[in-house]
Amino acid sequence: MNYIDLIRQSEDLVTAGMSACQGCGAELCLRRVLQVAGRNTILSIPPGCMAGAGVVGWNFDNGLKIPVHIPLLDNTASFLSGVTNMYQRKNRPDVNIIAFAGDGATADCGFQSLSGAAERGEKLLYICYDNEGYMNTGFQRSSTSSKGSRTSTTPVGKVQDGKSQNQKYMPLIMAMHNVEYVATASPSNMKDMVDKVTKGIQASKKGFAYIHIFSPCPTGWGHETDQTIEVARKAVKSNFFPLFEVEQGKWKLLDNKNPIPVSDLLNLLRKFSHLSPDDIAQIQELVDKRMDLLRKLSAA
Amino acid sequence: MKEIRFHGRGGQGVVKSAQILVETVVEGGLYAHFIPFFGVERKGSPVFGFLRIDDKEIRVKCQVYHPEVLMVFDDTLLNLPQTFLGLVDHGVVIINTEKTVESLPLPEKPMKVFSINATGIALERFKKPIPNTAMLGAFAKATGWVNWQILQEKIRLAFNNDNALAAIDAYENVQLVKQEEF
Amino acid sequence: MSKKFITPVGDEGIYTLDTGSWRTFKPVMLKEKCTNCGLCMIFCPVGSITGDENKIYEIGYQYCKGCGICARECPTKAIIMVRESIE
Amino acid sequence: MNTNQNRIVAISGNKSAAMGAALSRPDLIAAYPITPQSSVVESLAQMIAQGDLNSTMIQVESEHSAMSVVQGAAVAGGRTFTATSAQGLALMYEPYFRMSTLRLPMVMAIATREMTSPETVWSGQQDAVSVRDAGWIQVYVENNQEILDMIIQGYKIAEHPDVLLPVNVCYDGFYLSHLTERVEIPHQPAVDDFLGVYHADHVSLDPDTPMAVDPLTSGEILWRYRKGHLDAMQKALQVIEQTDDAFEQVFGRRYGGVIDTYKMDDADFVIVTMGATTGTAREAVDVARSLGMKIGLLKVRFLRPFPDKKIREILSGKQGFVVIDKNVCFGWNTGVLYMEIKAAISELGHPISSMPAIGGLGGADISVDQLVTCIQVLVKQGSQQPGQLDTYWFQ
Repeated sequence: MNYIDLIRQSEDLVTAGMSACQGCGAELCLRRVLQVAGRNTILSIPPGCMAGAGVVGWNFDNGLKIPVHIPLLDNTASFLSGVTNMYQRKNRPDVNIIAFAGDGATADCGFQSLSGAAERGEKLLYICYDNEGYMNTGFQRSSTSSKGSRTSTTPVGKVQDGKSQNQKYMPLIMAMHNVEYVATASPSNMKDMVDKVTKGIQASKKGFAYIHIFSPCPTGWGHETDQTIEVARKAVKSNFFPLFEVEQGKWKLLDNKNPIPVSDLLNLLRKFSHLSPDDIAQIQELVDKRMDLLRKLSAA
Repeated sequence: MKEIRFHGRGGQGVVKSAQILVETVVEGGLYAHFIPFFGVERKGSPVFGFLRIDDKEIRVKCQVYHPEVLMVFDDTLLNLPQTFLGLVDHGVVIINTEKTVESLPLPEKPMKVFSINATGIALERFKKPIPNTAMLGAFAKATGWVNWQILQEKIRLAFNNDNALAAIDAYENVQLVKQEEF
Repeated sequence: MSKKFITPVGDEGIYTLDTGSWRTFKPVMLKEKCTNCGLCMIFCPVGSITGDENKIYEIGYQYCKGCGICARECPTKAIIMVRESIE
Repeated sequence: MNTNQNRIVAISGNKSAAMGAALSRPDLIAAYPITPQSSVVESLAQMIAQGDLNSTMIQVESEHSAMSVVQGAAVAGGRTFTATSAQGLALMYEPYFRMSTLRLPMVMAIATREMTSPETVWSGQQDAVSVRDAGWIQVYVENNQEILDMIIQGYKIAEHPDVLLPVNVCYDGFYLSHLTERVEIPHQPAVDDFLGVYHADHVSLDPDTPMAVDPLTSGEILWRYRKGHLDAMQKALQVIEQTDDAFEQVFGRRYGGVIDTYKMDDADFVIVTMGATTGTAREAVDVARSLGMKIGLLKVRFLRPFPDKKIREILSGKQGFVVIDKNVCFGWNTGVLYMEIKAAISELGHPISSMPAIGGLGGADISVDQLVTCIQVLVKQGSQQPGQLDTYWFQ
């Protein structure tokens, strides 16, 4: 089915009114992911923007129309390991077991349990919505914050200039776990995202699946609320956020033959507004190098 | 209650052999327990442990301070100061050695010393210098405290027939080499 | 024993915020320009745009936060943002 | 019940814990190795590998994940088991606290161990007593039989509809975990009958009954959960006694419920113990009595819920008591159990002589002779002055 028809016909399983910012990339992705997954799903959403936005419920109400749990910030993958193993045991492998976690819960304190669950090949789909920082607590840096990014804990001052370290690149790390399925996705490329979530769910019936979603944050990143898709699109078109997938060891990369300069993206975002042309050139170099590596990996 | 202390080295199967003794006693309807001394066991390093045998439930959960029997898995351990510590007068010492009793560094104390070349028997029976099952045979004979038939069975179950044969060899060859002097 | 206060669970209903009151601008669909491509629905973060079985799309205002993504992403510029005013 | 089908074996405390867990037929076991617990999960892995146990075993990458995996399985309706010690328990603390506050019944064995620093791997109870306020039920046992029996009883208590709390079965690292002794293994059908099948109907993650598990809860509501948790703890005191009775009917062994006593009737003085020291102290009581001291023993079996009323009753007519703590209570210059008992007797209405005693830290041995000496000090000083005596250190 055409992806637009699929979304049009699928029930929105998220509460109609949730407390995510105007133009939130994560809210958009959560709704679309669950439309693909359907009601036969158990979701874990660790502390972060989406949990904070009320989708794990408030007092006695649910924020979703499906079962959902807020695990600890650092145990989403291991908690769901227990859930999925019980469902295999109960002979209900049809139930989709999905995590929807931010980058902090994924790449920082949740990294160990994620890596452990991936190594064990637990039958679940782990989705990271990466907004490059701890946005729910006011944009502190995370390990996926991009180099140069201004955050509340890597401020721009007289002697410091935003985040000085490179980003931890989760998708490749997860690919190196040799799991069933790894992909990156962007809300700007919605057909691609719908396809990948579909594949990820299928893969989670056989083993561990991981999808890393680029999730623009107008509040933290400093762009207009209506620019969310544009920011995501420019991230893809500049190779700042390359789209690829690894399906049972088979690599597939969306290669932009004529990428736009990364400055086209950075200029949209206040978190990069302090960068000098030299800084931007450095980021361009990082982006080009990573793309080269991905090309080599997917050429093999 | 009978209290026995084991002295050996990591890799000699001290703990395993003591557990076999406990199994043997328990199967015979009596009570026994073994607490290994909790060091960091490394092959070759000295290890020891505490065995108790009784005809009623053993309540204490602490080390043995006044052993009636010492199981010495290696005559090089005789030089260690802790080996004879607290041994009761007229206690029994069972030593794995190929030396004569005169050449062993024994303290001046009234005791019964049994000698067995357990390592030699092990090498002969199963080509490994692990004296533990032969030491069990020597213990059975020297003390008479365990059911010899059950013990052989337990050794066979835990290891194999060669180990049981090693125990039998030791049972038949253990020598009382020194008794009740001083 | 009452099960109410054992494990905290939410099973009495769906928690819903009045996010419609967040808007300062609201999207208005100019149906004469609309090609019913559905992209506005695809990109709407709050699920306020729905399409019927005839693939006709419509904006609902009850929960629309007024982010403006639909207006910006509409390929035919068929959605405009207009200032909310007190009725 | 055909008790002839029970088996008598000689096994270690860890093996006993594994057997107790296996007999309770958990759906899922998750664990991570740590001294002195490791052989518990090795034994269970062996049973599963041999096809003797039909449980799902998850070999996790940390204790934090071990507790998280069993938490997930418990929310999905499973009966679960894990085991740990010391630093593993400390690493587990975050999901550990959550297990009890989500009211998820399970049993976790703790082979108790001293906490670092100084770096150590040996026995002590500092690890388990440090988490006494994390909402779990905690039982401390005396021998390998009690380990096995209390794991089975633990599930019965944990899953009781009035309780719904996780249970720690705490046994002294090395002194029990590595002790080999006689244990009677109950017949599986008898255990199956005793435990029944666990159905979680207060919480579940299931698409058939969608609910949010742990939604945001504000302060004006949250206190009700805490109050319910405290109430469940108090109800557990009763359930523990009932379970001990029911266990005796089927298996012929009883432990006295929340506490046990020895030679207490005519005693003027009392030695209070928790865990494996109890057995050694029973011997010491016999020795001290042969020396003319009228001493009895109080074994505290449950630290949580704390059996304050029973303890108060036992101690009310006595002249004095000593509490043997294999742990310390920082800030009080005593051990933890001493402080708990002191709080329990605060309503006695008359002064009573009491002596905190600390020993067995980092695996240090506590012998019969040492305990007799300690009792002698209690009797001498306690006869002279009421109130709290100086802390006695086993050296």
